[in-house]
Amino acid sequence: MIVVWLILILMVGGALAWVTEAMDSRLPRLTALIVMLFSLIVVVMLCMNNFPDPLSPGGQWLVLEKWSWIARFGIYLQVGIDGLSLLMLLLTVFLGLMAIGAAWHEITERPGFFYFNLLWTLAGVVGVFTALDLFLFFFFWEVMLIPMYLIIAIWGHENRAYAAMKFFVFTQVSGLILLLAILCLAYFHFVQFGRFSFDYFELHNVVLEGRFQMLVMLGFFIGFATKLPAFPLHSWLPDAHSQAPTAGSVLLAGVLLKTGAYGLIRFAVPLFPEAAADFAPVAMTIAVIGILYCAKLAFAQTDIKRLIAYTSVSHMGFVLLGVYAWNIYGLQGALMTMLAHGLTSSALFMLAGGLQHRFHTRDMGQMSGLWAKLPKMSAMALFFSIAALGMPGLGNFIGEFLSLLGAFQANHVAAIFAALGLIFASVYSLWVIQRVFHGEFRVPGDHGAGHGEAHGATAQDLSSSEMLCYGAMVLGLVWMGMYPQTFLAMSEPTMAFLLESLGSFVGSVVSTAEVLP
Amino acid sequence: MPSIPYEHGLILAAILFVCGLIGVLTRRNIVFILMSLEIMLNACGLAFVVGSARWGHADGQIMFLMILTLAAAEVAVGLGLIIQMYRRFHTVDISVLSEMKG
Amino acid sequence: MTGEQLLLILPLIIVTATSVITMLMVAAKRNHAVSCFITAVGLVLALLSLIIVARHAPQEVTPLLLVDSFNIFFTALILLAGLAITLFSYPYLCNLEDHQDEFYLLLSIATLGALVMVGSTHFITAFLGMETLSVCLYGMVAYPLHRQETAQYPMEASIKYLVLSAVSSGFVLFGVALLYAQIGTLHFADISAGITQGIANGPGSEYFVVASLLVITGFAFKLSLVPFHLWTPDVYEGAPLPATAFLATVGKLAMAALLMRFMSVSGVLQSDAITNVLSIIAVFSILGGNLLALLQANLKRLLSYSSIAHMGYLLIALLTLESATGAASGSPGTSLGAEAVSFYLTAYVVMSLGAFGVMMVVSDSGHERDHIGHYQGLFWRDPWLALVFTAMLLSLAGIPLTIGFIGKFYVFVAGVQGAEWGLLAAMVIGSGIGLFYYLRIVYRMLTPLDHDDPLPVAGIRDVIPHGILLVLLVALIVPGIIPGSLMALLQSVVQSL
Amino acid sequence: MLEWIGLLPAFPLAGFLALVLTRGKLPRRIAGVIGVGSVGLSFALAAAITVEFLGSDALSHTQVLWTWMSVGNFTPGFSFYLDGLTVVMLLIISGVGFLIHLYSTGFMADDPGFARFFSYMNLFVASMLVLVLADNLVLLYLGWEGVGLCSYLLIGFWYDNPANGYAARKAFVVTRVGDTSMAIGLFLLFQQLGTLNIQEILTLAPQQWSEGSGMVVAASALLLGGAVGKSAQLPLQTWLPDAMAGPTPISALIHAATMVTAGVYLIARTHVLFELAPSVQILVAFVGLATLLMAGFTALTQRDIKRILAYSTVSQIGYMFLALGVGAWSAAIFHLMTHAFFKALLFLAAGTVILSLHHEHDIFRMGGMRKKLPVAFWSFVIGSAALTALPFTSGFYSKDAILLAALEQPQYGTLLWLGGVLGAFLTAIYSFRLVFVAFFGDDHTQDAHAHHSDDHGHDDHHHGPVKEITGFVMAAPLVILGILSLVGGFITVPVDSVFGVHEEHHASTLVHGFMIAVPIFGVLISYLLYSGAPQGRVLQQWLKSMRESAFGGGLTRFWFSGWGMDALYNLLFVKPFVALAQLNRKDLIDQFYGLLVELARISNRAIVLTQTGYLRWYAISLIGGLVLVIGIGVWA
Repeated sequence: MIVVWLILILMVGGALAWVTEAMDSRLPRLTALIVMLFSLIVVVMLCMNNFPDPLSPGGQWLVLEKWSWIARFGIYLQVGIDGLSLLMLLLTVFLGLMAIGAAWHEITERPGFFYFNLLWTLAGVVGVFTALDLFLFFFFWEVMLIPMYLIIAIWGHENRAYAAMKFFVFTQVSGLILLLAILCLAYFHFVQFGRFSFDYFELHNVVLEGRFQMLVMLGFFIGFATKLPAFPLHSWLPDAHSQAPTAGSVLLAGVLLKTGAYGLIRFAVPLFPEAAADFAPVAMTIAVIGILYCAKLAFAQTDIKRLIAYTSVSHMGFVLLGVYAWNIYGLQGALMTMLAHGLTSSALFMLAGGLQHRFHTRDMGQMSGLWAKLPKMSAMALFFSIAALGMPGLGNFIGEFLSLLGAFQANHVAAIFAALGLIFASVYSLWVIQRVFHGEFRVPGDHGAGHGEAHGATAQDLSSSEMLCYGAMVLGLVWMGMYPQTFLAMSEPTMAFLLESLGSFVGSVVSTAEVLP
Repeated sequence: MPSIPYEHGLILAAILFVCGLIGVLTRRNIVFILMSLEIMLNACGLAFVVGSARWGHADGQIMFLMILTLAAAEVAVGLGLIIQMYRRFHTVDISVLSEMKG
Repeated sequence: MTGEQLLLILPLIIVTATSVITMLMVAAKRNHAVSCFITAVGLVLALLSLIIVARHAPQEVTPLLLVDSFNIFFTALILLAGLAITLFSYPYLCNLEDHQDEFYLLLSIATLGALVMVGSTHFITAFLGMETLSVCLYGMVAYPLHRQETAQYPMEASIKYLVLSAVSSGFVLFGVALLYAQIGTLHFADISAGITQGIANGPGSEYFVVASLLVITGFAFKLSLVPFHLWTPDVYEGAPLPATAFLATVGKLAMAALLMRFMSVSGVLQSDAITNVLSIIAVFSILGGNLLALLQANLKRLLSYSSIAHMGYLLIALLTLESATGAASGSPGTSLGAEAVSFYLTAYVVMSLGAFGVMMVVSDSGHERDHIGHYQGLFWRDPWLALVFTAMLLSLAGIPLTIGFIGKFYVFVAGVQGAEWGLLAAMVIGSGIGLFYYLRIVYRMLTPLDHDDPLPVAGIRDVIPHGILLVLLVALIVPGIIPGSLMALLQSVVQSL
Repeated sequence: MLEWIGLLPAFPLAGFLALVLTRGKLPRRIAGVIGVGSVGLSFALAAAITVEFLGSDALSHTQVLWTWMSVGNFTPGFSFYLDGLTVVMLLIISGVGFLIHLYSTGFMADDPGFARFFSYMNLFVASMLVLVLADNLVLLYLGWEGVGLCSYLLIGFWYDNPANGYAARKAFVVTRVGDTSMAIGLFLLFQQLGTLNIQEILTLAPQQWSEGSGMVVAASALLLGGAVGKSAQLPLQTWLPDAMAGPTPISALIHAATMVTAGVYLIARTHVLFELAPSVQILVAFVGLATLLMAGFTALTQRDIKRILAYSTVSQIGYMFLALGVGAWSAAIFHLMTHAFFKALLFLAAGTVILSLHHEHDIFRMGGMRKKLPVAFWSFVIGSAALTALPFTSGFYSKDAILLAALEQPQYGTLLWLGGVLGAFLTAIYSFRLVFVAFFGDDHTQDAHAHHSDDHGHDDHHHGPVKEITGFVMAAPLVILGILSLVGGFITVPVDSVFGVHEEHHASTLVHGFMIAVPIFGVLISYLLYSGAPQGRVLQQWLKSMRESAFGGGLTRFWFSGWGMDALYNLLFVKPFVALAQLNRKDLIDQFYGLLVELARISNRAIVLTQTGYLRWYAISLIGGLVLVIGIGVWA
């Protein structure tokens, strides 16, 4: 029942936030905050009593409930939480709080409706991470879409209509392809077992022959790769990010991208073992192209949010690489990259939002040398850019290292080229620091190159609430970097189940057992 | 008298039907369009009568009666509209009726 | 016609009675409210009578009419739609100086025609119902509006509709005549034996294919499928809103029900030629309908184009009927096609009624608000109406939480079962394009309006239209979330096919 | 005491956190105390640990702090490993580090970013200690990247001048190239051996691979790539000279004593791999040789005092690589230690000179400073002596050991030895060139103010008489380092237990004599050329004519620009990448989707044309549609 309670809390909270707007314009964000804190406590409690000791991973399924929904098609309200989805829930709830923190000062007109959309998106995402019935999964997959569209369309920046529309159409069309693939699977279950079923476990034993299995798997892959976003389907992300309000970007980058990766790990590969095996080299090539191509693009951008968006695509390339390496290292690497990238990209977007809030522009060309006037913000920007380029001791490194390690076992060439991505990552991350925070102090609006006091004086450094958010994220990243075992232990049983359910078929994995004497 | 093979009847009906169609297409005057519509419906009636003659039941003829009543109803409403059109546009040319497009 | 058979056609009798009483009342003393009230009461009584009819259920009333669960369900749907439109049109016609009562007269007779069509298993009743509905629609479409610049629109639309509809009736009649000449019967069930035998044996089959195509073309015209769709936007735009709503919902619903019965009973789908033709028509309808609507600013024309696309989706489900009757009936897989069609039809009626309902509430006969600009900033001017309109549009686009999504899901399942990959691909592309213009309207409603454009006072305060909108919204959301019960109902409805 | 190893990096880390969290609000004195104190504490602890470790006959000691990751059989732990080699490195890092921290309290006294400077320095020492103490390659990689980060932060410390920022970024990216190759090496090792624990690798490698097998060559080559990146050897050496943009103490600490030697430490630590791949080992030797010669020649033509020392560092590390290449592991470490002493000394002395002469870097604008800057002068003399390996200085013993070992190398012994001696000769010339030009001859400080001080803003141009700025905190480290440079030769590096072989070199007295004579001869040449002494006039004319001549001028410019490597890389990598990036600013894929939308819009406009509004056209479409349908039905 915990899942239902969590989703209900969020939805009711959202409605409450919308209603309380009439009373007082500051109430909605308070209700949203309380709701999020409460759900954070719920999820943390769930973590505590299920994973007391990080070194001894427990059984796989913590929560598994099933209620009948549409008997005609054998669709059930089947929800379940295991290590992987619990981690994703933790990330979702944590970033929900960060999003509220980011929107604290920024959203002023119609806050009630904003927090309504925010909380409903989160409810949709919680549903996605816990649904085990493919129809229910698709249901939540679409539900989290509409509020996100509204957030971008109403509170976005100058070119929001185009960005919101592009985001919606991309995800919706790929969603339809995903629906088609799900239906094929369900129908073949009917053909082979006499009744429709969308149950995740039952669909495991549907047997599709060669070419058709590849097609259905491709349907799944396209659906999730658009959301990931993988290389050819990524062009909606930069627009959506540069136009979305900060809180929207935090949600979009931190949480919505992870649903794509989660879908790949949970559905796309385990349900179609042979097709995934044949498709693995192609997927890894796509991942590598994604990493390198988007890193190159990131370097060329002047709009700060577009740059961070391209870096997100590049990082998610590592996730795709790790997933399709399909061994324990690749999967755990993909998981850690997802968690760490969630924090890093959200923080960077909050910083970019902060800059835009203060200087009303996202163009990096117009501002430089901010370290002198905004030391705290610059220090934070430095920390998170360094985390983004994969500095060991922080979360991203663990993810990238494990993914590359796993990828190397499966496909040498892809791993080597992906490793080049590390170099590009350092190039564009430090370029941002150089461009915005170093050099003489210059602020948009003042035309003289000297110390423009007009604008600069008014720009005040990070407020205490922002420092709190950033501090929490810094702690999270350091924890993930220094002691990732807490997270790895949680996802261990899930990954083990996924792996032995179809064996690590990919590539020439030298099983190290016989090497050791 | 030797019975006429029903195929000939059908062919006649078909020819009549096509004449009606061409009438609808070529005519500019709305009244003539209504007349060609009448021709088309009567052609169908003829086909039905030929059919009933061939099979020997009355269905075809009853159908023909139905068609007659229907054609009458349509023409009545059509003429009503034409009067209103004439009162407004003082012409019966259908090219006047083309405000709505795109 | 025993007493019991009379009981079976009770709804038809009641609706006829209401139209006669309305006529008498009009002759005595014109009163807009009274005629509207009588029509509404008549429709409600017809609805209630369905309960009695349901008890005697599957029984043939003369070879012309068959009263089974299929007939009862669609009769109920038509009556509900008619009732909703009647109640919507009351505030709409309030300030029309001209005679308002005739509108309700036309509406009740048109509903009668639709009921006959739904129940018919014989060409004569089918044809009779079709023509009654069409002739009444000519009247309703031509109903005079008094806005100066568009005063002649209704008349133009009606003439266009009359001429083209007459031509299509001609096609149907000629097709039926050819079939009758060859098979000798007009009864749907018997025709199937003739057609299957005729289509099967090689050389002679062209004759039957041509005849069937003639009939299907006539039906396709009424459902505004692509090659025959050109009349739809002009008639939708020209006609007053209640007439457009009636045409879009009841007109299409009755025609689709008739087509479904004809196809599933007559086995016309056996021949590949006809299924190929219908597939091509479906693909073109979906793509054509969506593309036409892409940049359309006039909401009525936009909804007409979107109805073309929706009929295309419907055709995909219709095409899977054949595979349904083929397999042994009874197992869940077989009646999927028919279920998909009836569910999609229900969803389509609810969505269209909702969308047109909102437009009717916002505008009145004097000033019709059908341009997208009128709806700018509706979210912030009247959140309730904006919410309903957005829900309807999202449902038309096929977004979850709505009946539209479940309808599209049903068509997807039917499509997958019939393995029509090309059609499903067209459907995905069509839905993709469809998102653009539905979302454009939603976005337009979100952008705040700088100058103030007050909504008409008359329509807003009336409780009834808002009540109906609430009912429609519930009918949209509830089956969207818990479609189980509706699906079970439709399963029983379709068994009798 | 051994179990407190974990505290070694903890002290500087605590120092770093203390300084960062107070965000520079601490008064200067307390910040200084924290900064220096934390390194001092870890030095004291290191000394104590060394005493206890050398006392006990244990060969090594492992201390596990916590399990870092456990994924499949990849289970690196946060655990430290202590043996002879680590002890030496510990002492160097914390010892020399402490002295440099002490010195920089004086050097950075008036700098606004005082606390920030010491926080970065403490973080650097902490990561260097982690690098050295790590028992598995992943933890080593953590330290490895940590020091790279700190070098970036410190080079770009004076951030308001974009040139410093560019130099810092260049340093980080070039070392990152090396790090990536090392990372790939790690993946290969893990895939082949199933573990990244260093000791296990050293035991498994000989069993798994035969000598010279493909895998071991690849692994060691990749590790060499990492080492070359970090220790600024060919081909990745372009970043070190530009790294002089940072404050001088960091040049001393990072770019002389500790970080640049990390590469040497890595190769020494994984020596078994290199022994298994002789071809790569020879490659190491030749990389060392080429670098030491290239750097030697370049240093000859440099004018900036810090760049001369930078190129000399590159050259001396070339010697260490040479030693590693010929298998003289302990000689390499010995030279590493002595080099740390005298190079730190030289850099700190240079710092004093720069500070006293108001950030003057060009040695030709100094001259005659031996009276005015006595401490700096004597430090430079001792340092240069040790650098050129004059007899009885520490440099003599370490470089001598390397050259002798190089001689005994079976295939290329003589070639390597000759190169090494030529290098020693060059070292002698350029190091004493610096001393003579800067401290002897007449005073050029007051020449026309064309001097370009590329240093940070506040260079106050008061031209008072030159007064040596050196308090106790700056002089003491110089004195101690001076003593160590002289006496260092007698410290024996306890690394034999680590490398298992005790190298004994004995060569003919002729060779010994020759090797002693070469540096002295070099100093003589340098004296004649650069001190302006009358005897050397013939040579000075020859040098002046050489420099004016076309070939000579071209050669000096070629050498001055670091053999054109910088320009080459710029041409090969930087320009194409920037051009490629600018070429496709608007994402190509984005345009493709834009195309689709445009296509839909055009088809909409086309189809809407069919809605002409004319009744006749509609009737034609109706009948045309019918004909089409029947056509398809009958024929298709």
